[in-house]
Formats: sequence, C-alpha cells, structure tokens
Amino acid sequence: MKPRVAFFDFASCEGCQLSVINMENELLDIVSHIDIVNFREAMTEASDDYDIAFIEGSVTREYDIPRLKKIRENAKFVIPIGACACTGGVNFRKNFYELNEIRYYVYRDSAKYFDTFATRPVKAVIPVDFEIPGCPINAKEFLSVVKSLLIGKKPEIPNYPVCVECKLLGNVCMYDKGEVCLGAVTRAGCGAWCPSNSSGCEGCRGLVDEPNKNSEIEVLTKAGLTVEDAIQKFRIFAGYFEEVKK
Amino acid sequence: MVANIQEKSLYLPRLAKMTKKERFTEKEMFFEFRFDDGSNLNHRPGQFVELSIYGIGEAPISISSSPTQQGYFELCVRAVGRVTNYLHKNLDVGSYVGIRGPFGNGFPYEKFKGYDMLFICGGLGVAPLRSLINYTLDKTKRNEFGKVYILYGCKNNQEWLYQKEVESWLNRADVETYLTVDKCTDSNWKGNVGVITTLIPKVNFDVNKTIAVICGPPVMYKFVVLELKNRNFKEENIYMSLERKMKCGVGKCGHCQINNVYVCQSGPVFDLPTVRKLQEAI
Amino acid sequence: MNTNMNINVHYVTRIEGHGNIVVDIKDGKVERCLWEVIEAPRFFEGFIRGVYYKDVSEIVSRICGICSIGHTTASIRATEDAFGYVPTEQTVTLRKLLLDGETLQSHILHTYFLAAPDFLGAKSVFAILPTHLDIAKMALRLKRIANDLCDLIGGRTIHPIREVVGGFTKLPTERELRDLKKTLETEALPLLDKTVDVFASLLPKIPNFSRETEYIALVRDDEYAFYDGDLGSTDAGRTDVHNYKSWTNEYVVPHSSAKWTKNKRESLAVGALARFNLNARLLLPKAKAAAEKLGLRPINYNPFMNNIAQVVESIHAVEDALIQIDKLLTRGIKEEKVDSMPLKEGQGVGAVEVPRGILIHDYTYDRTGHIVHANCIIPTNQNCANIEYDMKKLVPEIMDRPQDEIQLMLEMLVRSYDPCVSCSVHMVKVNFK
Amino acid sequence: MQGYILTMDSLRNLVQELMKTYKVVAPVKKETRFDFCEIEKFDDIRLDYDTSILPPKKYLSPPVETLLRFKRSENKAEPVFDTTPVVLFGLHPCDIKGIKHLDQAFSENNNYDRHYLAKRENALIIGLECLPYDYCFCSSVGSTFAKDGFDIMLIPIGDSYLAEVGSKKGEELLKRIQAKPSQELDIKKAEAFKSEKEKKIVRRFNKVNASTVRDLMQRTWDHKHWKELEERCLACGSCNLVCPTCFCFDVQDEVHINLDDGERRRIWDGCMLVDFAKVGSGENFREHRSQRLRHRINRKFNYLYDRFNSPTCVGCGRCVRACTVKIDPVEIVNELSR
Ligand SMILES: Cc1cc2nc3c(=O)[nH]c(=O)nc-3n(C[C@H](O)[C@H](O)[C@H](O)COP(=O)(O)OP(=O)(O)OC[C@H]3O[C@@H](n4cnc5c(N)ncnc54)[C@H](O)[C@@H]3O)c2cc1C
Ligand code: SF4
Ligand code: SF4
Ligand code: SF4
Repeated sequence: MKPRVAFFDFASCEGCQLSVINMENELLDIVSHIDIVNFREAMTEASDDYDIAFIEGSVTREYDIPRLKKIRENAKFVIPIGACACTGGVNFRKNFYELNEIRYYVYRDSAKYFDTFATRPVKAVIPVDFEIPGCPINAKEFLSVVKSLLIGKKPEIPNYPVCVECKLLGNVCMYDKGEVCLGAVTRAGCGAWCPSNSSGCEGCRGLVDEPNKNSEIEVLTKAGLTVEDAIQKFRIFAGYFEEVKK
Repeated sequence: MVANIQEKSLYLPRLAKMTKKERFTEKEMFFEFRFDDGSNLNHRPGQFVELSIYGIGEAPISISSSPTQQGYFELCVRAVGRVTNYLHKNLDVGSYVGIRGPFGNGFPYEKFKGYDMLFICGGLGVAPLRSLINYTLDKTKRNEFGKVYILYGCKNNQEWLYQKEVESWLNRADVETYLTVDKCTDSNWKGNVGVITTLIPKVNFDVNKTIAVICGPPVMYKFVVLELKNRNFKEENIYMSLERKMKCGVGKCGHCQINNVYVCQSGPVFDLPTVRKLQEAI
Repeated sequence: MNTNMNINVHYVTRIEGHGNIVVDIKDGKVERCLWEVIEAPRFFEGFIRGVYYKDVSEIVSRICGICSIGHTTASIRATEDAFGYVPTEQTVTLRKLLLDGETLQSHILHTYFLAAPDFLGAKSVFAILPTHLDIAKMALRLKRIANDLCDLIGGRTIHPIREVVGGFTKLPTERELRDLKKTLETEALPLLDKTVDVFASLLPKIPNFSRETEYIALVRDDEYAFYDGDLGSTDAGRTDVHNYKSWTNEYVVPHSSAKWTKNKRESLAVGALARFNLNARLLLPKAKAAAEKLGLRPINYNPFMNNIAQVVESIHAVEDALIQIDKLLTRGIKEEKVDSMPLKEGQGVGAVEVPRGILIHDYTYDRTGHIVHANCIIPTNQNCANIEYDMKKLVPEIMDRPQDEIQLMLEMLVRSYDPCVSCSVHMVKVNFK
Repeated sequence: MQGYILTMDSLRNLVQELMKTYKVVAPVKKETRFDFCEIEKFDDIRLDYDTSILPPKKYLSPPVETLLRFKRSENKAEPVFDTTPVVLFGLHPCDIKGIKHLDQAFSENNNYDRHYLAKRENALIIGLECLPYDYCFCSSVGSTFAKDGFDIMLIPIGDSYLAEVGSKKGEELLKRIQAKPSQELDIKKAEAFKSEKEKKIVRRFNKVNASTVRDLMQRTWDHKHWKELEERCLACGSCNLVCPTCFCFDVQDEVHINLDDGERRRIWDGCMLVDFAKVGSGENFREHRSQRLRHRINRKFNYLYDRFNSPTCVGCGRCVRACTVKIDPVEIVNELSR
C-alpha cells in the first residue's frame, strides 16, 4: 500500500508547502508513490489516517498544542519542514521583544483579541522523527528525504556547514567579495543556495552542532559589522539556538 | 602510468545471498551469507567485509565465522544507522546483499601457534573475536594452540550474543570461559558483575606463553591493557582489533586514519607496541 | 427553501493561509455571514524594528511565501525611497521581469490548481490528475517556466536571493536570457493560448453574480502598472502612493474584529480584477485579445471573474517579460556593483502590485540604517471586507439551493479572491463562539 | 632544459589544436578570483592567474563523482569510468605536484582506483611557471619547481614561452604545431625567470625545511599552540576542500525518483568536519577542533611523509586564502618551531 502523507501548517508563510507544489517536474512521479491525504493549501479533502505528517510553521498559541498532539498520535513519522517548524524561523524574532509591547505595537486597540505566546518550534511541543530545515526548504532535499522514507532508509540532514557545499561548487567566498556570510556555522543541505547567488548565507537552516560562535562573531566584526549587528545577524533565523539566545 | 591495472572498480561488490537470519538481542542480529557459486570468502579471522545495499549504502562488518567453516560466512550486526537498520528490518533470508572484501590484515594466527590464547571480548567485540575463537577451537586446528581462555562481558543479561555457542564454550573441558555483566538487571544471573577488567584477576594464565586478543568498545582498551600490564603481560603479546569509521575499505577514503596508518590497510588488528606508537589509537 | 441553516467552514482550503466562513440562516433570514481570518499573528512590523536595512527585505519576504518576490520588491523600494536612492535602469528592468515571473507563477497556480478543480467538480488538483492529465501537465509546465524565470532572475522562486537593496547580487547571463526568451516564445505563449481555450470552456460554470464596489490598483499612463505608479481608484481618481493612508482606512467592525479597509464605500477590492478594471486599455496585445475572447470587459463587478482576469494577466506577464528581456539584451548585461546606501533618517514607501493586489511597505529609518517604525498593507487585508459584503449579497440570492452547494459557492467566492491570509501581518483573530 | 619556443600565436595554435580532440580546462576569471573551467576559446584563458579557487584535481577527482550505477530491483550495478580526454592547461608547479600525490594515493597498495586512473590516463597536463602571490609558500615544502608530472611545461620568457617537454605525448604535440626548438639564450632566460621566482618567495618556514618539518611535527604533538587554535578554527572544512592533496571522501547512495535506479557517489570530505571520525557507537576519535586541526596539519607534514617521501602540502596557500579566520600552516609551523 502506498504511504499516506499529510501536510499541516502553523504560523508560517506557507513557502515550504509551496516549495513542494513547485516541484513541477517531479510532482507526478511523487504522487505515483504516495497518497496525499491532507494538504490544505492544495486540496479540500482531509483525513486523519496518515503515515507521514509534514509540519510547516511554528507554534505561537495555546490552540496549536492539542492540534499538534493529535497529529503526533495519528502519524508514524512527524517531520517538521522549514525554519519556522524546526527552529521558529523568523517568527522567533518576536521572542526578543517584550510580548505585550509587540502585540500593542502591531494591533493597538485590538491587541486583546490575540492569544499568542513566545514562538517555539514543533519539537518543543511534540517529539519529532527528523527535520528538514531551511527557509524555505530546498525541494531537492525534501525530495531526497521522501525518497529515503519510501525505500526505508533513514534520511540524513548534513551535520557540516554550508561552507562545504559552497566549496564543492567552487564559489568565490563572500568574504573575498567583502561581504559577510554565516556559512561556516550554518547547517548545510541547501546546496549553498545564497552564496551561490552571490549573497551571504543568512543561517536559515540553523547552526551546526558545536558552532564556534565567538570566532564567527569576530569574523563578522572584522568584516565591518558592529557586535550588535553581528548578533542581530544570527537572530534573523537562529535565535532559537542556545548559543544565540545568550 | 601504472602497469598491470585491474580493469575493475574497487567499489563494485559481488552478490551474496542471505541464508540465515536470527535475532540475538533487540539491537543485534546474526546473518549467514553464501555466494551463489558456492565459493568461499577466503578470509582470515579478524578481517572484515564491506556490506553493501544498493540505494542505502555500505558498512564495514567483521567476519564472525572461522575460515574453517566452508561454503558460507557469518556476520553479527548491530542496528545503528542506515545500512544496519535496513539489513535488520527490510531484508530477509533469500535477499541479496553486496559484499566487498575481505579487507584488513586479520590476526597473525601463524604467530600464535603454540601459545595459550586469552580472548577478551566486550559487547559486539565478540563478533570479530569469535572468528578467531572458532578457528582456534576447530578440531583441525585445536592442537596448534595451548590453553584457551575466553573473557566475555556484556552490559546486562539480555545482551549476550551467540548465547548457544557461549554455552558450548562453557561446557568444553579445553576452554576456560568467564562471563560478566556490567550491571545485574536480572535475578537469574548468578555470574560475575562488573566491567570486563574485573575478570582478568580471576584467570590464571602464564604470561610467558599467552597471547591476549582484545576487542570491544573504544573505552575498554585502555583499562584492559592496564590490567594486563598489572599482571606483567608482555606488550608484544597483546593484540587488539580497532574500530574506526570507514567508507572504502581500500585505503583511500581517509576516515580510518590514525596518525600515519590506515586502519583498513594496516589493521584493524594491531599489536600493543604498534598501538603505543599511535597517539590517537586508544 | 432552506429556512434554517448553519454553514461553518473551518479552514477554507486551497487558499494560502487560514480563513473560516460562518453563515447562520434562521427562518429564512441571514443572521450572520462572516469571513474570519484565523491565521496565527506573526508580528512582523513589531520584530522588524531595530533591523539593519540590508536584512529587512529578507525578513519581510517571509510574510508570505507565495508573494515573496512582491514583498521583497516593495520592501526594497520602501528602503530606497527612504534613503533617496534611485536604482539603475537595468535593476528596474530586472525587477519588472521578476514580478512578471511571480505574477505568472501565482496566477497559474491559482487558476489551474486551486480554482479550476471547483469548476471541474473536483476536490483537489490531485483528483483531476487521472481525468485531465493533459491539462495538468500543461499547467505544470507553465508553472515550471514561470518558476525557472524567477529562479534565474531572483536566485530562487520563494524568498528571492539576488534581489537586494540597490540592485542584484548576481545577474543572469545573456545566454540565459536568450534561452528564457525562447522558452517564453515557443512554449509559454502557445500553452497560454490553450489556457484561454480551457477557461473559455469553463466560462458557463462561472456564477452569474455581481456587486458594485470600489477597485483600487497602481496606475500609470504608459504601462499596465505592476512595479510602480500612483494609487488609482474606480471611485476616487488618482493619488501619490505616499498618501496611501488616506485611502486604505483601516477600521474595526463591531460584530467581528478583523481589521478591514475602506475608502469611498463600505469596502474595496484589489487584485487582478481591480487592475484589469483600471488598466485594461494598457494590456499588451495578446492579453487584450484574450480578454476579448473570454468576455472580460471593464468595469466588471463579478468577483468570480477574478480568475479570468488572472488568465488575462498571465498572458500579459509573458508579453511584458519578453519586452523586458529584449530591453536587457539590447543594452547588454552590465556588472553593476550594488552601491552602498546613503543612509539617512526618514520615511520611505514602496508599493507594488503582487498577484493578489496592491502591496505597500512603509518604513522609518534612523540615521544608522536601522528600522524604527514599519507598516505593511497587505492585499488580502484590503479584500477582507469586500469578501464579506459579497457573501452577504450572494447568500440571499442562492438561499434556495442545497446547503452543500451554498457552501461550495461561498468557498469558491473566497477562493476567487485568491486570498493569501498567511501574510497575517495585520490580521486580527476572531474569537468566535 | 632542452625545449621548444612558443610565441603567443603558437600557444594559441596549440590550444586550438588541442580543443579539436580534448576538453580543454584552463584558468579563467571568476568574479574576484580565478578558477579552472572548460574554455570555449583561447582568449578565455588567464595566463596571469595567481591561483584557482579549487585545485585542478577537480577534473580528475570531481567533488561529486559517480562510482556505480545500480538498479535495486535487479541487484545489479555497473561501475562508471569517465574516459573523456582532457587537457589540464596552465597548472602551476604546486598543482602538478599535487596531482602526482593523487596519482600515488589512488594506486597504492595494489588498490588501483580505476575511477581516478581512467580520467588521469586520459589527461594531458600542460604546466605554467608562475611567480608567488600573497599566500603561497612552495619553497618551504619543496614544490617550487616541477621536474616531472607534466607533458609540457611553459616557462615565460618575455613575450614567449619556453616549452619544456615532459613526455612523449608532449613532444609530439609540440612537433605537430611545428614549434621551434629553443636556443641557448631562451634557456638562460627561462633559468633567470626561475631564479627570479625563487627570490620572490617571501612566505616561508623560519627554522625548518621540507624534510625537517616532519620532525618538528613529531616533537610538537602536544604543543599548546594546538589548543590556542581551537578558539579560532570554525571547523568548517574549507581548508580541506580547497587543498590539492586532500583526497578523503564520503560515499553516498542516491536513488532516482522511480525508486529503482540510482547511483553510488563519492563526495569530497574533510577531516576538519565534526563527523569525519565519528562512529556508530557515538565515539568521536577526534572530537575537538584542535585535534582535527592537528590531524590535518600533521597529515600534510608528517603522517604521510613516509608514503610520499615528502610533505603532502604543496604550499599553494589555498587553505589560508579559503579560511575566514586565516589559519595558516606557515604561521603554525613557525609558531611550533619558535
Ligand atoms: C573494521 C570494522 C568492523 C566492524 N564490525 C562490525 C560488526 O561486526 N558488527 C557491527 O554491527 N558493526 C561493525 N562495525 C561498525 C559498523 O561498521 C557501523 O556500525 C556501520 O558502518 C554503521 O553503518 P550504517 O549505515 O548502519 O550507519 P550510518 O547511517 O552510516 O551511520 C550511523 C552512525 O554510524 C557512524 N558510522 C558511519 N560509518 C561508519 C563506519 N564505517 N564505522 C563506524 N561508524 C560509522 C556515523 O558517523 C553515524 O554516527 C565495524 C566497523 C569497522 C570499522
Ligand atoms: S520556514 Fe520560511 S519559507 Fe518556510 S514557511 Fe517559514 S517563513 Fe516560510
Ligand atoms: S582551519 Fe580555517 S578553513 Fe580550516 S576548518 Fe578551521 S576555520 Fe575552516
Ligand atoms: S595544506 Fe594548504 S597550502 Fe598545503 S597544499 Fe593544501 S591547500 Fe595548499
């Protein structure tokens, strides 16, 4: 029987689901191997009977928690996709501001209608099987995870930094062009997407294990950033990591 | 450039058929493989193969059977990652896997002739040592060696590998077998409790004519060696099989390198004097 | 005739983001008819404060994955406006080309994948694959071409990389542009011709409904505006985008707490139909012909026709892309170093047309190039009120039909606006009992 | 140093001649730097390049290289050998030495790696003498000049080049384009160029040389400097990946979307990366960045010395250039020998 696959979204831009829909060349092949039973962005039907649940978006309110728990009960594999779901993504930036202040700043009088709490990734609420990070996810990597699952192989997200992929591609290093880049401490798997487009890595996939954050901050400040801006740089996407929170 | 080059790929495995599959513990399983043409692996005890599953990957696994067992070979595999889990969960008797090798040096058993043998196995370390144990105990070879001592330790009573065989060793008059568990979780266990080094004082070996062979988890080596040294064991009589990450098995990929040696080429078996010269070995 | 009915569509599907429809009919009277947005708020305007100008567009791009090129462009334009920086001609041309790509990809996604299943009586695009494989393949190919364009100019389709304040970090080569041009001419245009036929055949299924409202879009005298222009209205003429606040009055309605916008009437509409209604005369020839063939004429007050306007705009986008490519090829691609910005204190506004309508970013910077205040006006927000007023007019007209048909019609109505409520920059959650 | 004389025109001739039968790979401009790429025309070549981003080895041992193609349902696999004839044009002596190391590494111990060797046997190497740039230090590791390992070596002499012959194939080529044999004076000029080069090399080991650096490494295995570098090094692996003599690799399987066909590939790996020596049990044999860095530097100057009879660092300086914190073998060696 074909594995039944479901997609769910929480606080997000839905770019990760869209990345899946954007795999025009592979889509027909993919749906020949799986049954998509839940994909709100693309279909009306919904089912609670599924094997694999891909979850997009971060958890930002009470209401999300029972919904996530239900998904965990139903699915054999729970796989958060995208920065929002894996590390809180840009939504995590909210946590660096005072919660009430930011609510009133954006919604003024209507702020009371919002129930919102500090942004958290999916794994902070339910156990997950593995994650596909990135903002947005890289379709190639997503596909490779799906293929691995389908043939019964444990998918693997690299534990080396973006620099590796950047070097494999023979890119000119951003520092060589006088630009900054977080590639040395950011988990690879995106194919060095940003540096390959001549733009510094922004760390959307989160930090590698054991990042040498102090040394990287020194690199950034040597390249002209203030310490404050260097820390801000990490907080675009990697605020969730202990190394950055401090 | 280089004359006499084989036209083959070093990385192309040959197929072997799984003919037995048996669960040992939650994590470890036993497998028997045969080549369709009935040929032997022609390995030495202590050597390993690269076990390959297309689409999944390759993993180095010690050959656990003795070369005296003809027509098939045996592996004992712990499920830790891609290849090993796939082998456990997705392949059954009748399936084919790819095999490259045997690789590595294996034990220099010619040098052990006439000696007493002291086997010290920790956990999965019994897998490569069993090949040499069974070689030593084979009726055609048994008279080439003196006394045989087997020390085997496990985390707890649920973790024994090759349990039936271990029982047969216990029952053999020409073998002294000592077992221990790190932690006693089972009231049926009447034997020794403690790490494997606690067994060494119990054995009455003759340091002048005994070879010690060690294999186990990385932390074990230092302490076992220390304990043997306490008993005045000769360094040159201590052998060990080391684990390292390996991708190719043929001395190219670099993962198994310790200082100037490649474990897949010069090892995985080393004598203690050699290991002493390597700063990162144990 | 249904005298009592409760419709409660929790999570309208096949739209971007989360929205609910609630209709209560009692004794043949519509008691409640609500369009509520239940998207989790994400507080972009709050947490963009303090961010250095170079990182701003990248963060706000994440407001919406599907309009990310639009958000990036609007953001960059607001920043450049604040610093008084004028981008080069090549940069502007590339940005227009990139917006064309987004328009095409989004419209194709919406018309074929999200809306068409309704017309074909299916619940999802996956359901129509077996019966309409040829159409699906056509749509997939068109969407791929659009995405290839975005990948080439922006570095990727979602959250573009190359487009930054001051210009582009990496430029397409002339060879790449020539290849793209060829694909657009030999593949995209013929496929769009067929698309017009497909949708022409679906025209009879489009509900016959209309409600007069105010349409607002960017306008220019010389082109069908996407990248820049003045604010234009079918009711109120024209004004500079810096005056946007006087037009997009945000207000809170008593029965719900969604922030709606209005100008001259109780609601206003933006999007493909609004653009068409205001700018139809400036459509490029093939798009004009398609509008003719599809019976779309300004001013059209049927919101369901928004899908048709999207088909027309898809063709326009390809024609415009070809114009921009030719411009680039004639001039030749030149390496232009992305200039460092003349940082200064002040406010800047950037408005662009994204597939769903007009999008405005408004920032205030401090001297060091860090944001102190931000405001974003999102198209879907602006349409919210209009959706609900449409629903209120539509429900009584179709009350005699079976409940599931009414429900489907309402969902189709919402979907026809292609709402992208995931933006949720300014969405207010309704606590609804 | 008997050879031939190539004017700019005859060099152009040579390349054009080669392009008829070979894929010609040469240094070209890439944004702010240079890199080896397949050229479309002679004028793409930048003879004045300092160094390339990646070493030319990428054409013999590509970053990602398919070893086998398999079909899962049939348990069948076929090795893939690339025999496309390639010219590696414009290699500096350090890179030529680097390739010599790879030649050995991929054929040692009777383990002939046909995937590498098939490409190597079909490659022609045309070297180009160079002058030092900001990062290199070839004289400290004995790779300033190439005695062999090339088919032709070009040495600039004014507007022309002296073409030194390194192989039969090279000689035939030069004859085919009717290059003129060199004169006494040309050889003098070439020698002058080389001694000029030697003089210009400023980055060097202070107290050791190519043969004694190894003893230094052995003496300083426990030096505190390694720990100091722990703070700086990011363990990003860039240094490994740009090195002409790093040849470690990972092997990965990738299946096609039909879930049946697939490829087994090798991918460049680096000993600076955290998982490089980590095994299934969780044990990491070089857990700390300082241990990994010590391993890398020792691998270049000490560990492989016996096998290669020289340091395996060729002094190209790429690792320093690629390192964002500018960790530099020369500085390390000088610090250790202080
Ligand atoms: C000489 C030798 C003999 C061995 N004998 C046996 C044996 O008899 N039985 C047995 O169960 N295991 C044995 N191993 C260990 C076994 O090779 C690894 O457990 C196996 O490679 C993991 O493969 P995998 O694909 O399942 O895991 P992967 O998915 O590749 O990786 C899981 C984890 O294992 C690590 N790893 C990857 N490759 C290796 C590798 N080659 N060696 C060690 N760790 C690795 C990874 O870093 C990762 O942390 C031996 C290893 C060596 C070097
Ligand atoms: S991770 Fe990024 S791309 Fe994905 S949904 Fe979140 S904001 Fe969008
Ligand atoms: S030495 Fe430099 S390039 Fe190498 S791993 Fe460390 S930081 Fe990266
Ligand atoms: S170690 Fe550095 S200098 Fe030496 S060969 Fe490698 S990259 Fe070049």
